[in-house]
Amino acid sequence: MSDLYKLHGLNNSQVGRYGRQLITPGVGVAGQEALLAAKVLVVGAGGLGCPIAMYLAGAGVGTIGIVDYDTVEVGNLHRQIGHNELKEGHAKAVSLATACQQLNSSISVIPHTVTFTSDTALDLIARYDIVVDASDNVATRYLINDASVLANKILVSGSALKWDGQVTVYHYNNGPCYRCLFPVPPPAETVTRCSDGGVLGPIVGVIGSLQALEVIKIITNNSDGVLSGRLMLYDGLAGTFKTVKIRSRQPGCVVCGDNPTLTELIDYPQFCSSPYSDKSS
Amino acid sequence: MSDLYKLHGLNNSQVGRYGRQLITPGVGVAGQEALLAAKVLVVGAGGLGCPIAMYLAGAGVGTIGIVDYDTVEVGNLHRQIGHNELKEGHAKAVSLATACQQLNSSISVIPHTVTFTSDTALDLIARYDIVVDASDNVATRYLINDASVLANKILVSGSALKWDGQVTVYHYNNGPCYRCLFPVPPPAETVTRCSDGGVLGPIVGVIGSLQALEVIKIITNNSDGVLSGRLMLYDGLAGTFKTVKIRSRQPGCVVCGDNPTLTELIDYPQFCSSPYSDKSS
Amino acid sequence: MIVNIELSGGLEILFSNKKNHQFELSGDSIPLKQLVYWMRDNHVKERPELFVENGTVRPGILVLINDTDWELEGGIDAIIEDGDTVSFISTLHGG
Amino acid sequence: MIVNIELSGGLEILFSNKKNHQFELSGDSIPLKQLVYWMRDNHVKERPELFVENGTVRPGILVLINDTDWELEGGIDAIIEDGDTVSFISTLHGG
Ligand SMILES: [Zn+2]
Ligand SMILES: [Zn+2]
Repeated sequence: MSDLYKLHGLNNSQVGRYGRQLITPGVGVAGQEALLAAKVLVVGAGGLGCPIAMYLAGAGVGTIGIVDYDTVEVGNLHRQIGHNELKEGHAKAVSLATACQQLNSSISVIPHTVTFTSDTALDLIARYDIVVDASDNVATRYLINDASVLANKILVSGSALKWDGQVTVYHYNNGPCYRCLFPVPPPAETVTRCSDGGVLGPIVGVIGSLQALEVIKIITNNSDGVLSGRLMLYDGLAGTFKTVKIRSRQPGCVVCGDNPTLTELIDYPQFCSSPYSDKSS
Repeated sequence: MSDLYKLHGLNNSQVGRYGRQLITPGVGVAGQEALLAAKVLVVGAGGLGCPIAMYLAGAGVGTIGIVDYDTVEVGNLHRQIGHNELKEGHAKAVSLATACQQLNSSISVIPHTVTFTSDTALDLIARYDIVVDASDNVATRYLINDASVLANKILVSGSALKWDGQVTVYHYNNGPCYRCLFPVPPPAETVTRCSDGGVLGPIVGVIGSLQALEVIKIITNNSDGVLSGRLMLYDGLAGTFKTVKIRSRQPGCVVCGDNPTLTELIDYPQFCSSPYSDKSS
Repeated sequence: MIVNIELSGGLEILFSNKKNHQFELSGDSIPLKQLVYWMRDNHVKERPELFVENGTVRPGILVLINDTDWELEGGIDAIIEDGDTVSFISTLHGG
Repeated sequence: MIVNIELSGGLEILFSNKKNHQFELSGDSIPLKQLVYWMRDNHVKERPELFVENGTVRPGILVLINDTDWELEGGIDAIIEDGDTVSFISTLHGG
């Protein structure tokens, strides 16, 4: 096989490592080169972030940033398979970055152990091409959306609770952003956190893997099938998926519209009446 | 929270570890106790087997067997996130079992580094309640099916190739077995192996996670939503899922029918005209 | 007329914890706004403000008419006809 | 009559690498067997034995009529009508 690719920019060890992925139709050498050149920021090293970061590392995304300020607890391990008991008390961003580097030492994985807030978000996002929302609370979701739109980055969003999950891609090819769909945050008392409602490991496994695939489709330019303007809904208990058509970019959107009024980040915990955390207070 | 569960059979460390899963509706203490008592055999420690075994270990399935005779190669790591570079050349069953034990040292994980053949299958399967097909070739799929039916075990089946995946549950609640659907193996020349057609990491991530969830639903007795008599089809490139209704158990099936003629295991590589392996020869 | 209602993302808890409902209503069509009020008044046992707020479905709920975003169908002013399916999906924030 | 055809699991390669087809046929209905032969003769460019074998769809292909297993609809003797969707799904074995 190596001879076949000699004319391209991949070396033999890359051909060996990515061979089964290279030969997949729609990837090829050009797709692999694009993956190696790509920079992806994963916000959250929890249930969604673990499979996202690990599958992107395996696929050879050249630069992966992982933001999380939290530390590993045993109560995370039923769903956060990028960590383990030996990492209890360690920074999640570092623990997951280490797992990614052990899977693939030939790429660059950067842990960011800062809190992701209005003060830090834009600087972090500016260094990457694509942002993946693997966060666990409403305030961070609005922050990630606004920062991604202001920095003009594509946002791959996933969320999960109990037996259910949702996936879509925002701010891609004239598709909507999170605020186009949800201009106003939900009343704080209607938001169920994983700490209250529970969540199952395989649910975040499915949703995180789906998010990783959307990132790969975007980078390899398989744009027709990207979940932009579509929302995928998974009901794990019933064993059903549904993909529904959602609105396109809204001209009146305060952040991605024709005349945006939101031109810098705001105070998201205040806007959402809830903190940057899903912990019970 | 611990006080709430004091009357039940879970100790404090179990409540701490599984808390977020316990509180998920449909799981509860009874579901967690059932998981801890369950014995699941995962056949294959590859792309599907990695997320399956790790999510089942996280969930607290009390005894997990992992069968694989193969060793870890760097070319596996783009999709087999339970292994890593440090495990190159190690037995896959042992490598994955170690990852599972580091995630959850309180359960029992047993690597079986034997080849899974007509000689070994029944003895192995007899020790478990549920079998998960995470194999990568036709001959092994027929073998797993027949052995599961002969030993009267539920079989959770998943498969993947390129951008596509399929999931269903066989031999459950009068549902069909693999042979009810496919009495005769496909002509060998029509079978595309991952070594020829490629496969993407997130595809096996999605399918393996879906399989792990089916196992959890079966053990926790959430039987209505189990994918029995239904086949889930995933097209990752298009970003679509479809769940279709398939036939129930066929009275004329040679292995699970009313008058079975297949009452012991046969020579599956001969039956399928292809080996117990997906390697190019 | 018959209207099929789907609830997900936790909203089913407000509706006897059932995800799928089939409601029989008089007439051949009904404005969505009226259907939402009728559902709140007749089927939400507790805390109706978690479903309706300021005369429309509360923020954080995505509404679909026959699997298409209601925004493409007129929003709260859409007209629902016999056999239509209306889905109310609470957006999830966990991970 | 119009018949919608879906191909997946790799079978699309036999049909100009396209997963979705819409075929216009004369008449109001067609036996599935005749449709399968017509597809093989008119649309499979190479290696027709990978689609049809021994007078029926070859082993390893699951056939659905309007998303239901053809076994529940009469198998190869089913009658396909205007607007029906027939899916041919090659079972996958990888992992
Ligand atoms: Zn917007
Ligand atoms: Zn059978």
